[in-house]
Amino acid sequence: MAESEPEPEQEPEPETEDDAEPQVVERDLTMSRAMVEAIAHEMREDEEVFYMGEDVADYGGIFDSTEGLLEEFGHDRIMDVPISETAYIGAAVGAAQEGMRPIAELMFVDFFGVCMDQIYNQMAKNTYMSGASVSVPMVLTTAVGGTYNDAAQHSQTLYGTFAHLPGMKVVVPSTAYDAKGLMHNAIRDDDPVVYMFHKRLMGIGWMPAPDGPKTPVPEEAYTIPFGSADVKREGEDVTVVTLGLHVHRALEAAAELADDGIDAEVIDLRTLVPLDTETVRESVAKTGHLVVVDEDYRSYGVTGEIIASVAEDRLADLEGVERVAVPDVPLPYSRPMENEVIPSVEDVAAAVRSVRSTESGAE
Amino acid sequence: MAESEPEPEQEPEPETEDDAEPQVVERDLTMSRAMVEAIAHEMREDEEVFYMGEDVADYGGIFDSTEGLLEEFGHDRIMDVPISETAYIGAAVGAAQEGMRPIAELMFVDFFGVCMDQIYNQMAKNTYMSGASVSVPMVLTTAVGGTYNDAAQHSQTLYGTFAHLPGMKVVVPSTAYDAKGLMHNAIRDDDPVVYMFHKRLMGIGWMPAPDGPKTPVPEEAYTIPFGSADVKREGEDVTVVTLGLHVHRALEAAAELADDGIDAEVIDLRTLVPLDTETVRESVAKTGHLVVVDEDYRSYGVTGEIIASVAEDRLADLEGVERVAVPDVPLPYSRPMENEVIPSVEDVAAAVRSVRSTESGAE
Amino acid sequence: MGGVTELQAMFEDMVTARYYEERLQEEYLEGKQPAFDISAGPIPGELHLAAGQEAAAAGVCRHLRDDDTVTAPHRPHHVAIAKGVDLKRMTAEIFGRETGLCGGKGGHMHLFDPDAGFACSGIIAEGCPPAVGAGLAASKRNEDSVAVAFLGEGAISQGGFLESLNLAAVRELPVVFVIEDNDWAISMPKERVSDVADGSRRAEGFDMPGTRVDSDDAIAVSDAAKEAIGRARDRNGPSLLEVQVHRRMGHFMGDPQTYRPEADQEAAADRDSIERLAAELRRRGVEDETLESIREDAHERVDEAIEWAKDQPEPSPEDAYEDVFANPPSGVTDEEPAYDLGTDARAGAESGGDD
Amino acid sequence: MGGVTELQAMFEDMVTARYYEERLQEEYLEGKQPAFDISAGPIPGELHLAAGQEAAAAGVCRHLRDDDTVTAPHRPHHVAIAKGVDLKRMTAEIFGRETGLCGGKGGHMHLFDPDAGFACSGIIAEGCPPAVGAGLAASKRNEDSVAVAFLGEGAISQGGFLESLNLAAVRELPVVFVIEDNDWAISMPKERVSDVADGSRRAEGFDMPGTRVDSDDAIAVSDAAKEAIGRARDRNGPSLLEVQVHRRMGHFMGDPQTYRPEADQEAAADRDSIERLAAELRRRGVEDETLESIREDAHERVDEAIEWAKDQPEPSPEDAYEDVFANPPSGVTDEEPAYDLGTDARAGAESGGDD
Ligand SMILES: Cc1ncc(C[n+]2csc(CCOP(=O)(O)OP(=O)(O)O)c2C)c(N)n1
Ligand SMILES: Cc1ncc(C[n+]2csc(CCOP(=O)(O)OP(=O)(O)O)c2C)c(N)n1
Ligand SMILES: [Mg+2]
Ligand SMILES: [Mg+2]
Repeated sequence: MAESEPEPEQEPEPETEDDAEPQVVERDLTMSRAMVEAIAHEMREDEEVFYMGEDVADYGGIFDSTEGLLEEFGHDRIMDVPISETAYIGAAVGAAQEGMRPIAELMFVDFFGVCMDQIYNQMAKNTYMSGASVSVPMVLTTAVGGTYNDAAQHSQTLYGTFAHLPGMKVVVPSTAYDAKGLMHNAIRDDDPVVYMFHKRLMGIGWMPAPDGPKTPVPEEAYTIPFGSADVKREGEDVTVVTLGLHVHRALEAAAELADDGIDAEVIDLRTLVPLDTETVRESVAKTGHLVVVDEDYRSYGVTGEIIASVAEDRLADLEGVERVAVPDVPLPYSRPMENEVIPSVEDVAAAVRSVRSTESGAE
Repeated sequence: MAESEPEPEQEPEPETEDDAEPQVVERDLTMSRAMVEAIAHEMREDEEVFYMGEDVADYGGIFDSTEGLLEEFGHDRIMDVPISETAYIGAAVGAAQEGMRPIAELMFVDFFGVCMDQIYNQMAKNTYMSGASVSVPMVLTTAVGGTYNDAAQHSQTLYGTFAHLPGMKVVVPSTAYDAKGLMHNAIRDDDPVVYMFHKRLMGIGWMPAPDGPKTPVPEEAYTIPFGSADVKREGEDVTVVTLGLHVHRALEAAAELADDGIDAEVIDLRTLVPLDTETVRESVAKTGHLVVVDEDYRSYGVTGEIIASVAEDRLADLEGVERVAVPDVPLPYSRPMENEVIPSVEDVAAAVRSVRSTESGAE
Repeated sequence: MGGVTELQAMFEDMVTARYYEERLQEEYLEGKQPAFDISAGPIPGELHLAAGQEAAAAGVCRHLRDDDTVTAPHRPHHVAIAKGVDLKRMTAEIFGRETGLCGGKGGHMHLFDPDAGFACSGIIAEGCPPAVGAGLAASKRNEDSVAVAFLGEGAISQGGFLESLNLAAVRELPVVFVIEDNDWAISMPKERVSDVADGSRRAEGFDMPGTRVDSDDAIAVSDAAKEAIGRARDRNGPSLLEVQVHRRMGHFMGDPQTYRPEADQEAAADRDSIERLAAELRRRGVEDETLESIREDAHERVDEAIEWAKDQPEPSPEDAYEDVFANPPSGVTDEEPAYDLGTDARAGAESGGDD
Repeated sequence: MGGVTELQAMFEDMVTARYYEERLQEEYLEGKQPAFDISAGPIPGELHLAAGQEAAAAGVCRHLRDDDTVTAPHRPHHVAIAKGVDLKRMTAEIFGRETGLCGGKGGHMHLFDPDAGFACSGIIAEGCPPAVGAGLAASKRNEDSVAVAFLGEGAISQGGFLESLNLAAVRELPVVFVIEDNDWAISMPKERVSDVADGSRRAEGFDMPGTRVDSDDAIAVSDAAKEAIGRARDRNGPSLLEVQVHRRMGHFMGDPQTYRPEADQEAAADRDSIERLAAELRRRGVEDETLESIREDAHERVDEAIEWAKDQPEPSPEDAYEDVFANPPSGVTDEEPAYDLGTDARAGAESGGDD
């Protein structure tokens, strides 16, 4: 078996199209390193790719999203911008429509409210409104998630908010391997892609990541398609559908449950738009039980969508459903309360146990 | 039986608490008149209530939301404001925290992106973030909906977008009677209430309303509680859950279906936050079939939430579910395409027929 | 100030726009009889006409090339015409036809003509940041194209505009912001909503040149625009230009204008920039017949465009499902890469996630 | 310029804030050993300290009353202290305790003390519109209270601030905007992100008075603030004040500041507004012992507050479910009114919905 080959400059399409053994990958990267590697690769390949955001140059991104890029690419392509998200994200839209391929960073997704008009009324709609006479090849990167007590304005994921509005592809990686392949696809795509990276997974020195996001990552470029959920753990008894940080919490819960003889399948959606309902439905056809775990607010969001998309097509397969999400309260600051509202490993395990023991609707 | 008593100046609590016959109401109003009547009443009662928005003074609100108020209350209390939604909606938050009771109008809900930070990070969260040491007694009124070919930036409802984010009560009246009672409750409530009125229902001269929204409206003040869905039509065979304009389309579909011997129950949610899941569940317990009809985007929104909230508690009751909503595309301009994506009476009828004939998951 | 040929070209743009909108108005109101119903007739939805504002568009766009970018707001036709947008396809779009600029998806507030470097949109000041982005692209690519964002005087208090001033200024981008001051933001007179009577003063706080042209004078606009656009093209940074214009009609078709003093309406009607430019052309020796023939040609082109548009097919309902994305939803690939990462890695059992 | 007593009061606020933050820093870093982990220790989450910026808060708040409203940004402690926020309950909040100002729900970026007229929030310029709203309330109620919005120099390009300038100006509201210019927006030096070196120039485009105090001088700040606040209180409209301050620390605790030239850090350390004010007080005959005793009293109050806070109970997990709303979800009623509307009305079979 070949060692992973360090050929970052060229672009050997890595997929072994024939029946050869898949290449074994042994180099581990953190999620932030993997994401940055993809960006650097694309910037080398294509002059039109550039990155803009607050503190992305000298600082390297508050959450390491651009760590080291300034040194290679300089301030012209790794651009610090004024704290005016409407102006610079809208400028990214304008530059994209001229054929450039900007990556614009919204430092925390929680700040979307100062610039959502440019995001959803321009970035997301211009392709459609123009009858595709223009396209908007840009990536909007943004940090999401809680678990470090940053309170109501800096801890949300808002997965559902972005996924609800048409015209944007919405990507949420949970491992370094996925992060890189999804980023390559995002930058090469002619459509606007919202790339939501969970702070807790990045492998930032001052915010220890859980086990899991640091994975083997091929050196060369590769693309992971959107709309293709990944079964991170196979199981027979219950389907656990989740994304982002909670992939790892679900895997931990699955390990615990395995000790009790419950075999949970863990599906990582990887992208919310497009949504891979097929993988979810097939799994539920096998297990009959569905638990959806989400770090966004419970109502009108991801959990409802997954359950409904199974119910409308595969109602007969469903023996029980549960959802685990933030219970429709803003994120509280202090530790006991934040821990209470962000789904924990125990919450996931409890939901799995509950969905297996009682048929829903049996009350 | 008493005639409806014209005592708008005083405040006789109208509910007949005893077992007396309910008062018969005979005066019909359009939805806009009913809404304005409630506002005027509250402004007379309480000096601290004022209204601000674009074109709300001399114009009377583009969609008649303030028609006639300037004459009685003057420019100080019916305030035209600069086209700077962040500034004036945020100013409403500030004034509310000082104990005033502002009503701020966002002319079209589609504009939320220029001001969402003040709406969701301040208006909706300050009560929680402060541990309720402050409250934000304000109403955010906004016009929603399509059906008149105003295209992607002026035709949305965004029901799910607002309902997903905690801290706001979200009200969507479908009749004049509901509009008035819900507005009284909204203004008197110490919490922020987003009051979404559908343009097509207002009874504006240049945008003919369907049958239905113009209803009898009591002259005096009355409050309709939030979180109390209204069964607009009782039926045995299928539960149709909807809101806003589509209450009327669903009722029309129900009338058609009745001819074919299908007896549909039509539930008007009236508010999305809080959500009356109880009424929905009880109905489904009776009918076994659920169709959710929504004028917002299909995915990650209202339809998913309603289905999931039934599935998680009453899975055994469910024999079939369908959803009817805007199919995850921006609203197209031209008539054939707009008609295609906004659920029609026929779409609702077809979904009801389909949910009754095939058990979901039977493929 | 340009030569006679240039003035004639402006005149042509202006009479084209004026007549175009008169014809649109007719068509729009047609199906809306007897009672005005916004959703009826061959052109449904809102319609914002720019009669009385043509000087701003003609004077500015005179100095623009095809590779320059213009963004316009909800009142876009005069600008589109002056920027050279395809008249037939624009009209077909307004009539919601399949061969329209946007295949019937955009409508009159969302016209996109990338060949002409034109786009417009319906949210106040929304076009400003994308114009800055076009300027940024030009600057990054070392091209000498420029970008112009049009907005109304009611838009000068919107964050998107104000933020754009700073971003353009701090990066010295080739962008010109053009405020069309027609005194009204729907029913709100500008003194009610803005602290400055002269919108070009907004530039001061951003250390940017600001100029106001105080009359509906296409020639004065052209002179001021020439300077501002020249500055941008020469890489000397952005500027702000305000132009006084007049709204001869309601904000949108169907606007009763009960809020508007009659004197103001009359004044707007009197101040016709087209007549003014015609007089200047005559003063410079252009024959009445020449002007008349420019008008006639324009009318012919407009009539032709409208006839053409009305003959075009409507989109089919199913077209609504197309064009959400330019690429397939899956992106540039639909195949999973084949790597062996080891089981542990994908099962999340690795230890240590930090650098 | 105020008398000695007033200067001493400012001095007291400033040394209180400085020592308070030194103590917070200790506590914050405590549980974060050996490796800095943002989620560990008695104070988790981000912590933005204002050492070096005390003059701005003390000089401005000197002229404010309890019924005046202040909104502060993410770096709020010095302002909160100068505005008279309850030190114990603020501290308890920062430690996430049940008796904190917000019951542990807000944390250091979201402190609310309505009795002291103080609130802060974490999104850039987000406090500006609510401050305008407080000014609007005062004006509507014919009260002579004023509102002050603090922001950083990095925030002067944010729409929420710029829109607020216009709204306050056009309504002549009693609002003062105070920019604390510490030269940095996290890692971005101001010349990289702003077109003007003097942020008070933003006022020009809004026809509003703008002033800059160019040194870390509490007395000069107080003089300028007195004028601006006086103008607001006298109903003469809003103004904009920029104050040069210095950031003695990283943007937040844990910021490596590798982007920051050492010379700049040293300069910030040298320009100590507290020492400067102390020198002035001495010049005016205040004894060293007096200053020392002010310091000691301040330290005592701070230590007491921190001890008290650490003794407070943590909230229980279930408290997380409280306080989303002030009223019940159903509003002011939970009863359906009893009317007989006739069946038709509610079944939607009425005809004619239009006026
Ligand atoms: C953010 C936003 N707020 C409000 C509106 C509604 N609106 C459309 S046009 C208009 C008035 C615009 O006035 P002005 O900028 O002067 O342009 P004019 O219509 O006079 O050409 C308003 C308030 C909008 N489209 N977008
Ligand atoms: C809208 C928004 N964008 C970005 C941020 C992230 N952020 C927090 S503080 C800060 C820098 C602020 O600089 P400045 O206004 O000068 O205040 P300072 O931190 O220097 O006191 C940034 C970019 C934010 N909180 N809100
Ligand atoms: Mg105008
Ligand atoms: Mg700063």
